[in-house]
Amino acid sequence: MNSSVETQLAMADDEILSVRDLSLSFPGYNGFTKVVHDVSMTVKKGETLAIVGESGSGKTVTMRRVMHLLSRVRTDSGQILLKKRNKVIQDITTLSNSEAKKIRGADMSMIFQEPMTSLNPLFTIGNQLMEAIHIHQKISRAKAEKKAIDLLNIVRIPDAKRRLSEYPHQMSGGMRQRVMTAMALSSHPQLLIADEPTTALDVTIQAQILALIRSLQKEFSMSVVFITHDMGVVAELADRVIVMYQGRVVEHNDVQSIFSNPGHPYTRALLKAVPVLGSMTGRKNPATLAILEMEKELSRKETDELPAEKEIDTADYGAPPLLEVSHLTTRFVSKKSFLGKPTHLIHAVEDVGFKLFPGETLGIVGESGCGKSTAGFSILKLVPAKGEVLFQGENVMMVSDSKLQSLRQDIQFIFQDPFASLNPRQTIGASIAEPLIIHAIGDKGSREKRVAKLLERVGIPAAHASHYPHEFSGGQRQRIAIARALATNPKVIIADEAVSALDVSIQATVLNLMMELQKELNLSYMFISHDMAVIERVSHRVMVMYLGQVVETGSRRDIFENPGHPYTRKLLSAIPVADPSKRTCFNMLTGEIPSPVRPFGNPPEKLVLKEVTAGHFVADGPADSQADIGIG
Amino acid sequence: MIKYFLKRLISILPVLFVVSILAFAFVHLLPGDPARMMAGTDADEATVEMLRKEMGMDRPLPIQYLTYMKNMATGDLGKSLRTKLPVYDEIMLRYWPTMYLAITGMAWSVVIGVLFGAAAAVYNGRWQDYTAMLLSVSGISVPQFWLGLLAIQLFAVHLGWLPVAGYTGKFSELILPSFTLGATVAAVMARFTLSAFLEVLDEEYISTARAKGVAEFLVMWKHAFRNALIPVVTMVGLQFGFLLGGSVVVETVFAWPGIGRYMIEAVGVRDYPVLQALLLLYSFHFVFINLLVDMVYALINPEIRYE
Amino acid sequence: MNKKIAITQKKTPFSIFLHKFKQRKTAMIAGIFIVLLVLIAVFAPLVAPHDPFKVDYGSSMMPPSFEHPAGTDLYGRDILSRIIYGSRISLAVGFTSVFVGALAGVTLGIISGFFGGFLDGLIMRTSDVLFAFPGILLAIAIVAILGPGLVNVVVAVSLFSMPTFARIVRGSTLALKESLYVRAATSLGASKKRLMFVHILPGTLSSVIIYFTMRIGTSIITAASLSFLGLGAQPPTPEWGAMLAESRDYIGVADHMTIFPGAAIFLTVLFFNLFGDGLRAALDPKTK
Amino acid sequence: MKRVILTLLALTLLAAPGYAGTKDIIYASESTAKSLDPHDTSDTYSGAIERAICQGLMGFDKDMNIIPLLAESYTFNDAATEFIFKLRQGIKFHDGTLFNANAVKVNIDRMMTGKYKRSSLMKPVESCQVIDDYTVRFSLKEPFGAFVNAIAHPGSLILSPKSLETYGDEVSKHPVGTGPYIFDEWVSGDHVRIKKNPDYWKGKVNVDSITFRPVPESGSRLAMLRAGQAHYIFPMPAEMIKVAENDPKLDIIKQPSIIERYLIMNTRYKPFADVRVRQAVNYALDKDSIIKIAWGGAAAEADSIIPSNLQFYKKQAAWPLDIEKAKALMKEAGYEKGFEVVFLTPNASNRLRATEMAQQQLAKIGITGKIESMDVASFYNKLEGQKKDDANPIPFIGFGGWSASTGDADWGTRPLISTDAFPPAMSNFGFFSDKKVDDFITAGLASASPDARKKAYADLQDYVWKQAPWGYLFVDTLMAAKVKNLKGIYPMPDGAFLVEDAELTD
Repeated sequence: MNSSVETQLAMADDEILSVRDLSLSFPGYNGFTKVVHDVSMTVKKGETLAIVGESGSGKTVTMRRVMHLLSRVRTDSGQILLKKRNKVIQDITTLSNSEAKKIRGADMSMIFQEPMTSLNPLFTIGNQLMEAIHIHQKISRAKAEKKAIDLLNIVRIPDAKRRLSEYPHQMSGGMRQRVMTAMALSSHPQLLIADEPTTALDVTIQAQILALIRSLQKEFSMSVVFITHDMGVVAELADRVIVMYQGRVVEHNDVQSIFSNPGHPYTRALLKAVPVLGSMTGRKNPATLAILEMEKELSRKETDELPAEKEIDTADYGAPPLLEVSHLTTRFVSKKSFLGKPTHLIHAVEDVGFKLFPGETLGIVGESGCGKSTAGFSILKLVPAKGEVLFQGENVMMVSDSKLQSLRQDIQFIFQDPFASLNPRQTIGASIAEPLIIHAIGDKGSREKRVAKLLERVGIPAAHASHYPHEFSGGQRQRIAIARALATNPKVIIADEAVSALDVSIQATVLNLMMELQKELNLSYMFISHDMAVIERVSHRVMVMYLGQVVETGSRRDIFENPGHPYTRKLLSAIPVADPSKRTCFNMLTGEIPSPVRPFGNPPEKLVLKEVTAGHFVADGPADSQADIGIG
Repeated sequence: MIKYFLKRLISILPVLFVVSILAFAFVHLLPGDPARMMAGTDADEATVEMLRKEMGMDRPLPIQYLTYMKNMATGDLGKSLRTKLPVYDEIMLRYWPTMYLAITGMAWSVVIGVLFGAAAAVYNGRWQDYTAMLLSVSGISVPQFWLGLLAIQLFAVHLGWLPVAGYTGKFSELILPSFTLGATVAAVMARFTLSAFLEVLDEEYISTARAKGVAEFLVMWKHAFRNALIPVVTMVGLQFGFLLGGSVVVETVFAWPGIGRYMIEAVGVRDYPVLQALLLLYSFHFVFINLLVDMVYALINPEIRYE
Repeated sequence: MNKKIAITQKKTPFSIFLHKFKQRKTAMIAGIFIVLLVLIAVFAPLVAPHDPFKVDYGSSMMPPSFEHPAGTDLYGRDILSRIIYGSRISLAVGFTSVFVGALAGVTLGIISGFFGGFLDGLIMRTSDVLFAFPGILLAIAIVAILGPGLVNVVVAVSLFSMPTFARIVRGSTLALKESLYVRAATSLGASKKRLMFVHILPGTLSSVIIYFTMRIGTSIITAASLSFLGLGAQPPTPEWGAMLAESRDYIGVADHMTIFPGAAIFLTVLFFNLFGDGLRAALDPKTK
Repeated sequence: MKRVILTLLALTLLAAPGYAGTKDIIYASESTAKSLDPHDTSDTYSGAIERAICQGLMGFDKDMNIIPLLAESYTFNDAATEFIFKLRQGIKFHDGTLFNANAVKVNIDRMMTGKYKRSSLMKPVESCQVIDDYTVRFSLKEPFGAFVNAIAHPGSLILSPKSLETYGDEVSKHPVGTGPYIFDEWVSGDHVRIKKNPDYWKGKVNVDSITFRPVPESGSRLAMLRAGQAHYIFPMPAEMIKVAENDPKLDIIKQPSIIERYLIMNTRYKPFADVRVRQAVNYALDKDSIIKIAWGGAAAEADSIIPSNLQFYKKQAAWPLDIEKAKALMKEAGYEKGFEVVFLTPNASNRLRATEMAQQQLAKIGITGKIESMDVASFYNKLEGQKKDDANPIPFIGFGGWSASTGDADWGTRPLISTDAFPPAMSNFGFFSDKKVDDFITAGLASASPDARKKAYADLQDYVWKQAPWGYLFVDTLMAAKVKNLKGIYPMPDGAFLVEDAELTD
């Protein structure tokens, strides 16, 4: 950099970071592809700036560039100015790697999304913390250790001294994220960049981490840049918001204005697409979301009307249940003794029973390890299970293999990860035709026609049948998966976290598609999700699971408007609300999610469900009483 | 942890059992009558028959196997048909030269391989990467006997720096053959290290370390290298077997008084007890070294250590 | 970036592979060399300047000349022509033995990984046993039993290629068995056969192909080593290893007899390895 | 001055570690010592080392002439059934035991148990009797004119009776004899070292020790000699003779041997039963080229069924290379179109080369076929495994070689072409059977009188040469190489060597 640029290094007094017209390119197939276009933003002292956008919007890339953590990226233009603690203004784009390392950790710190992989598995927590301390502070070992303990106390890790000698794999995800935070705080940085630090965590743990960051920011008067795709988190934390879309900043405003008066169509679409907890209060049936697809929204005129919400009133409680599950139990061997005898079992599903009526959506909700997905798999014997599953009066658990195969025509799955649930080596046409081939339905010609029809129905041009999954976006793939699930005209669809991996705007359109299809084809859904807001939006009835057991079940209104079990209440209170005027106090939430692994021959205490009102069952006793018997 | 070791130890027993049967079967499938070999070409049929009886070779094979295993348990591997000396003594004479060769070869390959692989990873995409990888691919591609012959011509005959062949206990004699032996494995190690290293460099904890402000040198050698080494350790065990096998060729080229050459000789004269013992020795080594490696692996990997 | 924009150009997995592969220059060169080598092998009678079996004691061990670019061997045969004809053998031995080994290994590996349990234990312990005998020893033992000759070399080399293939395929089968798309196919009611052959097998093939290519190189070297130890191809077969073994007595007297066949082995194996490296990079979804 | 000498000394030590200062010779050879028990040794190399440690009643000089060693003289009866040896007096074994008639008897009795590889040498012996302390008598079961050769054979060396008592069969690791060198060390699979016998009965031994080191790879062997890590190598790889010739530090030693090389034709295979086909083979073989190319020139064309160094050898007219005549003979025998055979050979490189050349040459008269090379054990196993009355005899041409280690015409013919020698008894692998030949062989042994024997073998050689049981090839010329300042190590015609007179000049 020449000196003429040096002279322009000026920043407002209250700014500590200023990104100016930053453009970045990544090397790709055909030379470099621009991924960040003329991005500008500032971070002021002591404020929380949220950067929102969906995957690929350039939010992470920009902040990693700020941290000087990208090796292959090319900086096409722009400046990244940082006001260091000694008030010297530094342009980070001109720094070499070794110069950058002096700034990292000291002036800026970063925490990452994946708590499971962001700590080095070979070194103890203490070692890694003390390394961070020693880099920037020349103090004795004993002092550093003391400081490390202090830091662990600050991030509220109990029994801090003992934890120092533990390895990352001995800790839960939430604990690791606390350790990461402690590490980032070790040298009291002015700026903490948090890159989706809670996305991989369960809601109750997310709430704890959000609360922690909120309080630490006050305590240390740091500036925080919070990267997220979750409007709820934005509303809970941010002072100001930057919305990024396709590598560009499309909107920049304070948090109140963003929510009350979104300026850019993308922001508007984003806000509409988010299912907001409580928005269904007082309504009997689920309904579609009033949104347009993103592209349409971007070109929508202010005067155009929004599509109306469609009510899904298909549930028929007069008919006999399609699916009747009782005493469903699934246990896996977790550890074996020396001689191969199991010593520890994972009690994934314990004595679960429920009914599914024609045209109904049963929402199953709970945190990781609660057994909601396993329950879904167990119904079709995709995992070994015991109990009784009556499908139209026939016990799935007892039927022959060939009968089971044909039953699978009537019960279909949609999985969480649309990137993994389609065979990457088959064209999507072949994937959709697969159930038809398996069950020998029709001939080649009729199958092709059916595939075309299904594709059109889920909104993908039939001509794309010969393309491969990698050529589609996540949302498109989930539509393809839905098309496949519909191929055999099933009666029940088990949707296992079907929209969790999708960006919010896409998630909304897929949800709408599913609900519309339910209405059209009179489908029954078992809708498995960890997201209370989504469950509220789509379900007729809801079942809450905790450590393999049902703690509460009832109509959607029972669960959301009158939660009976403390765990249900805890879940509801942990959800960030996408409304900055209603910030939640998360501090009531403590504790870890216990593990469903138990010593052999020591099954968990059976919860007894009591009917409090008609159809609303609540388990006796607080679920948390079990926390202390979980074995980690 | 101890349970883990015990478990591994027990899991190799069936392998050893099958290996011993296979070794026994192999040897007895070889064409050529050991009794005749022992008696000499001009002995008459009666002598041969007598010898056959004396060696217990007239009995059914399963009985011979059981007898053999029983004797082996007491440390008796039988007597060489050729020298009539205990096979155990004969093998011990040649055992250490081969082990020196294999261990030194391993040392070469670990040092060269890991350094090259790490360098290629650190300088990923630059000329250092390409040079290191081209060299290591060459290492895999060159036949050992050719490399050995060329190395002798260059270093021993033309330059006269190192001894040509043979082993009398001097370290200088170990250099050429062990290098020849280790070259292929070095190449394998280099590639393996490279991919392990690159994989580690993609991990989030590397970003974490950088974000903390750890110097690049330490990021590479403390955080990345040690993690990359974990899978490389398992490679050492697998490759050790290859080294032992490769010693057959290298020992022939370098007139090395080891068990590889002994093996070829024993095949040549159908020295059953020796062959059998050698096959067992080779395979037992392989199995035990892999067991050892597993244990080292468990020791350096806290996820297993703290099970 | 997500590709949300309508697809204009169709990209099959193969076209992506080709694109990535073309970016590796060394692999491209290696690929061209291998194609060339295969052509040379196929059209050996047209390419070879002389009859590889024609002896002329009068011109024994002539150094390279215009007439004989790689010189002549002991019996006055043209070494270049022998190397050209030898490419047929080395390629055939390398390819066949690896192919047989791969076929058996892939079958066993997929059975082992898919069904698990006792069968898995049996197959994996057997492959442990095969692993436990160093390859060349196994080959020596087998050739000693069956007698020398190319066919038996192929048998021996196949046998010890097999366990590695079995392991590789078992590993990816285990991973794929747990993959969501296989689970999805199961939930659709796909039979075991269909799961194994339509969904799992193609998924294992990329690692099989990579190892296959590299293994060809190893097999060529092993076959040559066996010839070197006198257990391989029989004269007058122009196998490269046998040519080398034959020439080693003349190092310092007629170096060209060692250098040319040695270089032929080295280059062929080198290019197979470089090609394999390229394949690895191109088939690895992580590389761009 | 003293300092300079010391420095020089040190430098020499550094330059040539191991043998400067003391006179220690390193003998690098192709083979490995297999046993040091002479009675149980079948290979020439081990036998030669044994001859440096132990001696027999009779022995050979460097030209394979029989000379008395531990015996002063011997007498025999006309029927060749009784041999009396007069022993030399005052000789002691290395362990101090006195050499006498009893020692001889102990050794001969041990051989006669039939348990040892060389027991066959004493097969004709009925008994061995001690007449007095220095006289022993051998009574034979039947006439055996070549018995003295058997006594001179390295298989009949005399070991110290005390060592036999102490070590039993483990004597193979502790040979104790009367020779010029004392056994020092044997690292099995590696080297054997023998050291000077200070009390040798013949007089002074000139070197301190000799180490026999196996170096199987011939290129490495020559390289060791050139690099100063060996003093003597055997065999000198004939292929590299130019390299050695150009090295001023080296001498090359050539020595005609008693090793005859030939192609065995299986006469039980129909075409080879016809003498004309066998003759055609002999006309078609280009012996000159084979010697030059396959054997590196280290051989002389065969000119009788036995090598010229054997007793009672009679020179024959060589078979000229004459393809036309060979073709004519094939036509005459009804094989104008030729036939197929298998070429069997051990996989040693020179044998393989010779076989390959034979294959090339015989193809010209229509005898074609594949080569099957195998390790020596398999090769002999295959040949010995043949049965006399096989319905489908193997149609083979095998590369044969024979070293008549007794130095006698009998051992050069009887085990190879007599009817009694069909495998597995002995080595007539081609099942050649001819009444006349058998008669001549019997006549050769019927008397111990040299004249009678000479006549019988002359007739045999004249007759069998034309019968062509083999494709006659050549007699090896042994080649060794040594450093110039080494003297007194002689290669012997049977591939063994004498090291008694070894001397290292400065």
